[in-house]
Amino acid sequence: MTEFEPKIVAFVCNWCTYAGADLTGTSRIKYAQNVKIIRFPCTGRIDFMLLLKAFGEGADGIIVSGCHPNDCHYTSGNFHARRRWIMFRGLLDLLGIDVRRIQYSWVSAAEGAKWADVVNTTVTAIRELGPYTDYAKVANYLEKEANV
Amino acid sequence: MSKIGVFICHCGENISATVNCGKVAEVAGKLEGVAYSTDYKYMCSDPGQTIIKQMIKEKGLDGVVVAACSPRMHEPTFRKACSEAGLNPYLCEMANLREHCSWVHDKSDATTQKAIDIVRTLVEKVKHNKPLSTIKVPVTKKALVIGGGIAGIQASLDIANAGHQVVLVEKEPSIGGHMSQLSETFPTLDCSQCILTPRMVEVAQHPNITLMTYAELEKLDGFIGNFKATIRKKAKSIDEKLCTGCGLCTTKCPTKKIPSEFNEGLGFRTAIYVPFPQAVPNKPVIDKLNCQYYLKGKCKVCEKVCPTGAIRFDQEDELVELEVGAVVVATGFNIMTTSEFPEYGYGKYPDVITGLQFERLASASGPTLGEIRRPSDGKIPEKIVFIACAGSRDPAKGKPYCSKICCMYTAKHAMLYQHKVHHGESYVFYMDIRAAGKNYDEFTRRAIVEDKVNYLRGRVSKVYEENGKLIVKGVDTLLNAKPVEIEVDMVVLASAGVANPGSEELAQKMHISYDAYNFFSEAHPKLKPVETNTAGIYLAGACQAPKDIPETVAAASGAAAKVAILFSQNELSREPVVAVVNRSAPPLYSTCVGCFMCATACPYSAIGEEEIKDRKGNVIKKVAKVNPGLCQGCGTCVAFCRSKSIDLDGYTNEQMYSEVMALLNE
Amino acid sequence: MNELIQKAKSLLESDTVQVVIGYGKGSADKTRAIFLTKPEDCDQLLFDSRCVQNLAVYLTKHEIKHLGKPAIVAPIPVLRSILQLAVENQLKESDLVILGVSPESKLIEFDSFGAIELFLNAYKIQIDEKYKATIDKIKAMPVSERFAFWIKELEPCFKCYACRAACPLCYCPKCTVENNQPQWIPAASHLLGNLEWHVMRAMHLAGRCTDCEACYNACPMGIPIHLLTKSMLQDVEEHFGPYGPSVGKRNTLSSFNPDDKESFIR
Amino acid sequence: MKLGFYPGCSLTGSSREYNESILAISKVAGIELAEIPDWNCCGATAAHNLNHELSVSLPARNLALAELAEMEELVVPCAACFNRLVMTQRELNENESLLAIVSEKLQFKLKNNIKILNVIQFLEKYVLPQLDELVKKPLNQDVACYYGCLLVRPQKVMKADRFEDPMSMDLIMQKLGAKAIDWPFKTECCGAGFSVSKTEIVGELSGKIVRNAVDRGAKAIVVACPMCHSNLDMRRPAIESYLKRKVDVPVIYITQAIALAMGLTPKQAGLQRHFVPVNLSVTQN
Amino acid sequence: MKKNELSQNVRQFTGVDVVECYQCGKCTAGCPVADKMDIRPSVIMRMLQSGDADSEDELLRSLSIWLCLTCETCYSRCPMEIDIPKVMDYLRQRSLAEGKVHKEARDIVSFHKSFLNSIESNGRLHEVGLVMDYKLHSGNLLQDMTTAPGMLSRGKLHILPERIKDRKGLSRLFKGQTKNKKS
Repeated sequence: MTEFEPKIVAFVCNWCTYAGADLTGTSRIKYAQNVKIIRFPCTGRIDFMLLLKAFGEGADGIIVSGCHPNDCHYTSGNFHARRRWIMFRGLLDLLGIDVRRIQYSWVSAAEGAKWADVVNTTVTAIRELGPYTDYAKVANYLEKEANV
Repeated sequence: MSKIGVFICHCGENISATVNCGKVAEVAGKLEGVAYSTDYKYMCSDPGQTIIKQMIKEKGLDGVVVAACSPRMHEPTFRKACSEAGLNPYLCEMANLREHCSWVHDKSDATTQKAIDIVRTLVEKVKHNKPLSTIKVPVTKKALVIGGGIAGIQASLDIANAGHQVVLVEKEPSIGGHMSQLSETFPTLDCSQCILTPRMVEVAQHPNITLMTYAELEKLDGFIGNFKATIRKKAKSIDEKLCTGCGLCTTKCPTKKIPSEFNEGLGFRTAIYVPFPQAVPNKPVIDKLNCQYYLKGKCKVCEKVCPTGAIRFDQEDELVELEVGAVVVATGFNIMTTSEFPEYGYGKYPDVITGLQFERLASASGPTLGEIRRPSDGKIPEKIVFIACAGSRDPAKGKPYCSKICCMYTAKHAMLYQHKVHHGESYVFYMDIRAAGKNYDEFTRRAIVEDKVNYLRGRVSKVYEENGKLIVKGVDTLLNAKPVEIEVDMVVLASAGVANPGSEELAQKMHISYDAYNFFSEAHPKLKPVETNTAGIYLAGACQAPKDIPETVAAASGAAAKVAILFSQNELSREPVVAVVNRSAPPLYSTCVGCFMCATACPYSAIGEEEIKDRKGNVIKKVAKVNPGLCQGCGTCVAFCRSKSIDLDGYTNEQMYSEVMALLNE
Repeated sequence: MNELIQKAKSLLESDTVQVVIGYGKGSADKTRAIFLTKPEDCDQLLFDSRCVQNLAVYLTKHEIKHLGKPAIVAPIPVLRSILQLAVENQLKESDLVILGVSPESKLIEFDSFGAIELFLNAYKIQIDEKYKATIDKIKAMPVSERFAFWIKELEPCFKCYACRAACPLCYCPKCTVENNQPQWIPAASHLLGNLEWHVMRAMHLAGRCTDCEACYNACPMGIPIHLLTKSMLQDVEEHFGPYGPSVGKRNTLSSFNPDDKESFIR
Repeated sequence: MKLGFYPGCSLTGSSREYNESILAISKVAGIELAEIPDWNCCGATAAHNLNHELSVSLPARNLALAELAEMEELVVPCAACFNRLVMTQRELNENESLLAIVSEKLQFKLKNNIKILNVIQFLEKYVLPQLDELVKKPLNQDVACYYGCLLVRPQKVMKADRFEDPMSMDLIMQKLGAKAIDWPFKTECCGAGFSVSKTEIVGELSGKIVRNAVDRGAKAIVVACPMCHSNLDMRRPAIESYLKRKVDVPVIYITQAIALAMGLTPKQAGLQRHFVPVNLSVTQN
Repeated sequence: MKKNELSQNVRQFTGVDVVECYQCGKCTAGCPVADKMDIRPSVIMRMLQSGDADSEDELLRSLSIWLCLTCETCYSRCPMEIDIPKVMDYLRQRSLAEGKVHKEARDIVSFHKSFLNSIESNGRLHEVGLVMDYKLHSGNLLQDMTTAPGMLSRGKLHILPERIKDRKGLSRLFKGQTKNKKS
């Protein structure tokens, strides 16, 4: 039996985590292939609807990562993002959308190793949780209807 | 139907060693809207770029994806190539196959598949890219320097000597900063004031420098090349044009017992005062908080004695608006006070003093005219202890960092003490001697070998007073951790260098970042040491971290050079990544409903109001409007907008949405 | 009651306002919103415990704005909405006359938003214990079960958008659901689309909702969507301190505190 | 007003006068102290020296009993007991597995949220506000307030203000009309649990404290800890042999000082139980 | 013992990572009994850092760990906020478990044991019983003969112990100890 390979989307900011992930590359630190990055200028730019859309399109897990507090390239985008995440997480949790499938992190441009670790631990965690069938069922309902 | 070209780079073997580039190119070629796809050994090389340029022309490409290294590396390269071939550079995106794929995974099908996924995602993004043009902004060739210590003085002189106008703002009545308080400087032991005062005078006399003392930054708006600074000139209660600086008022002022800031509380000053004799400008100010007239409405002695009638009790603070193109922040540092050390008596023992206080005792212009006398009774201390790392390298006190200058100045203090009190005994409790610098280690060795300063490795646990003596409970860790108790006359704390009070608010006013200790943060710890994250604002000196004089001066000159480089251009180009509020057909005109949540969230105050009018000129509604000059392109506003009325060029909703869709749909 | 009718009359007579928005008799035993433009009609005004509709919703409606300057009968939930609308630059003090109604059914006139805020200080938003218990019960379910519970609850939604129409804070002239570039929310009603719509609606109300329950009251299918906003109100209070609209203060989500605490970011 | 009360072993034996005086002044101030039913020893130094689990489970039993008796605040006059109870509370809050073990042994699920007050906190909160009225005979003396270790350390847990130079007792003593001298030994260690096993160390450490107080003119040393008291008072021979001089400065509990100032008799304050005779001059009025 | 055995156990049972100590010596400088110790607190930290088996053995056999009064001065002033008293508690328990108690410390241990015995049988401390028990175990029969009569006459000693009622509940606490053993 082949191991379940989760699909994970990473929403990261350009200045810290994207650069940190670049450093992971430059340092040749290996990590799992499951995570694919989408570059945003800042975590403040990340629309919560995009996260929801990712689950709708079949993501099993999501990473959201940006600059540490006080390190934001734009001084406060990450602070705004943090508030939004706090509220969003609470709402998703109430709705039974599995918040364990969204890993938030601060990874700076200097934390190449941390990025690899965030990716690997997230992949392991999602692998343990298995495919997000609960959500997929709801999402596929749409396809079923479209096929009729 | 788009015509997108996809160019896969092998990066020598950096990518092709683990990713099957041919396969990626093959799959990419079949993607909807891709008109051309190829792979090549070095895309960034001349022949590589030529392929891209040729194909743009040959195939009439309307979008380009270069799948190579990180865009942080070569995005400008490839965008320039596209632009040379006549394609708008912002129709070119990079897929990061090297740092985010080939270098972090082993060779496998999964790695190649990931590369394909990344390319597909960027192809979908490019389909929604719009041609953008760089934003040009003019440069105001005048600099604002905040802080008139040695850093601000040096930066001002350098910028002024490069031929540019400088406004130097200092919050105290005189420029000079901490350096003017120092006795002698390490490692040469030359007199601090002797080398500093000529520079201070030069500042005052320089035709390109406008000096504003007793003034502070109130507000800073704008952006690189185009800042608008508001300066609060505090009321000096003096007409500076009339005042000749004769000093008669300061000798006659009846309020004489105000602890002198310049002398670190070890001497007194009057309510109308010049901080020190060599002050620049050498004209007094009235300290309103201590002046009898302001407190009780009676006195006016200064007014009576002033020969030129320069006293102005009714003077008020003045707000001055300046347009400047660059800002140099040189606000310096402070040190922890003795009251912050519970174990050393919370500041209640007068003979436990800080290093800066010792400087005043050792200074020829100080309260004891350079004789080392202890504050409590004026006696010459026969035995003295210096405690290094007082507060520094002390996470429990919130300062885990090394203050860098204390090892050197403590050695200097001990030396000065031995030079002035020949029969005296001095002890230095230290943890490590950090004397990295030209002639620095030789200097500390000299203190130990020639001046017979007793260095003990260990921290002091407690200092208390007993019968007019201070008992110092320390340890000699090099002697099997032997407890050491020394009875001395005076204790000097080499207390930690800390950020100035108020630096947090100042940083927020200027939108620059600061670290956990409120020191201002540089844009890059190695390669951008004098830049901040906000373009056009530079750092000089100890406002960034504790620094000694040579380092401060070097940083100041560095910041000045950055300003001069900026001022060498008449216009600046900026990435067109800015937010835009949408427009739609009447009756909506814009879907923006004017809640202005975006404006409250904007870190740059870049969002203002715009009135939308009908043909007759009636205001239909107020909507948000982005000032593209101020907007830095973070996009925080976009995520806030409930009606999706504001969008970010370069990272639009459509672009980001398509990326998510493409990434997950093989 | 008389007091209110007299006041409304005089406002219309003096042409201080051109329309009075209030409660009147509806079908059966219900009350409904009425819009009075003539002084003599003011006798239709009534106020009692049945008047739960949030009239503030009309303040931003185009049709009502056309009638001229309004006076509005405003019990506490309406006052809260007015204040929130003011925070969001949707109302100016000079735009309307507020006929506040205290819990004792007394007429209170407010000459400024500040005065409303002061008055509301005594009536902080409080989530009813029974709702808290329901929310706790839902939260106690295993995650899968919770998800199934909500999917089932949301299934009957047929996207009539009555919740949106009833909410005084859903005043965007063009809602995101009507946006098709990109199409954030599918137009058809189906499980995923319903879920996405309600997540978005709740998130858009995060830190803004004043807990009037108009959305729930309006829902023809009785979906307990107010639990979402109530739970978020609890979250706001837990993470960012006591909540309530305040003039001159930013919305919870367009402000931040560098020391905001969370436990899930690594 | 009724507060939970944990006397601890010392207060039933060698420090009876501490118990007597705190009860006496509480009565005057109209405060009822309700003893935890069937309380046990906190384990003191012995337990945390030899057996970590006991050092937590013994105090935890008392916390459990207090919770059972629905006490919200618990007054613990003995500084050593106070320290053990607070440290236990903290450790159980931080260490879930230990909490589980202890709860099982106690057969009681601890909420662990009782507010524990030491004698100074108790006095500040409940007695100080009435002190102006209750002081009948101001003490007209120079005294040295001695805090010792356990009330102020570890600073991270006790969160005392000015932990190197605390002032709370000094302020109470000033309210009683005494002059609290400034001295540097307020929080030095007296030798604590070595009272019996290493008496000579107690003689030295306590000796330095007593000497400093006396040399700075203190006519009495005021304490809030039975261990400090017994070391400074009962171990006076050891102290004198270390100092090689006779010192007759009395050592009194802060509660005794308050009792005297309230006009209670020396006997009500339990002064007769001291080794070093107490002869405090009280202004008569 | 293996290298670093003791320091790893210290970390496991106390949460203290001795590596954090940078040997400034402030603990020793403030310790009221440092001058009587055979190994001073900062050196103890250094020995734990070294991980050297001989040093670790020497540590468990030292007098210092028994002289520590838990006055918490070191912890309160430690710039790295290292809980040295907690480390001392652990070292004492290990020393006792491994039978390495320093001979001059035996009276201290006897005292503590007598103390716990007294609690185990009565639930509360019985001072007379404690002193008698201690004297029997330590052999210091004549110690403190001078203070006892004084205490009696001042009403400070009870001849009979006070006992708590729930002795069963109490004995549960003493049974089935999870000891801080080597891992």
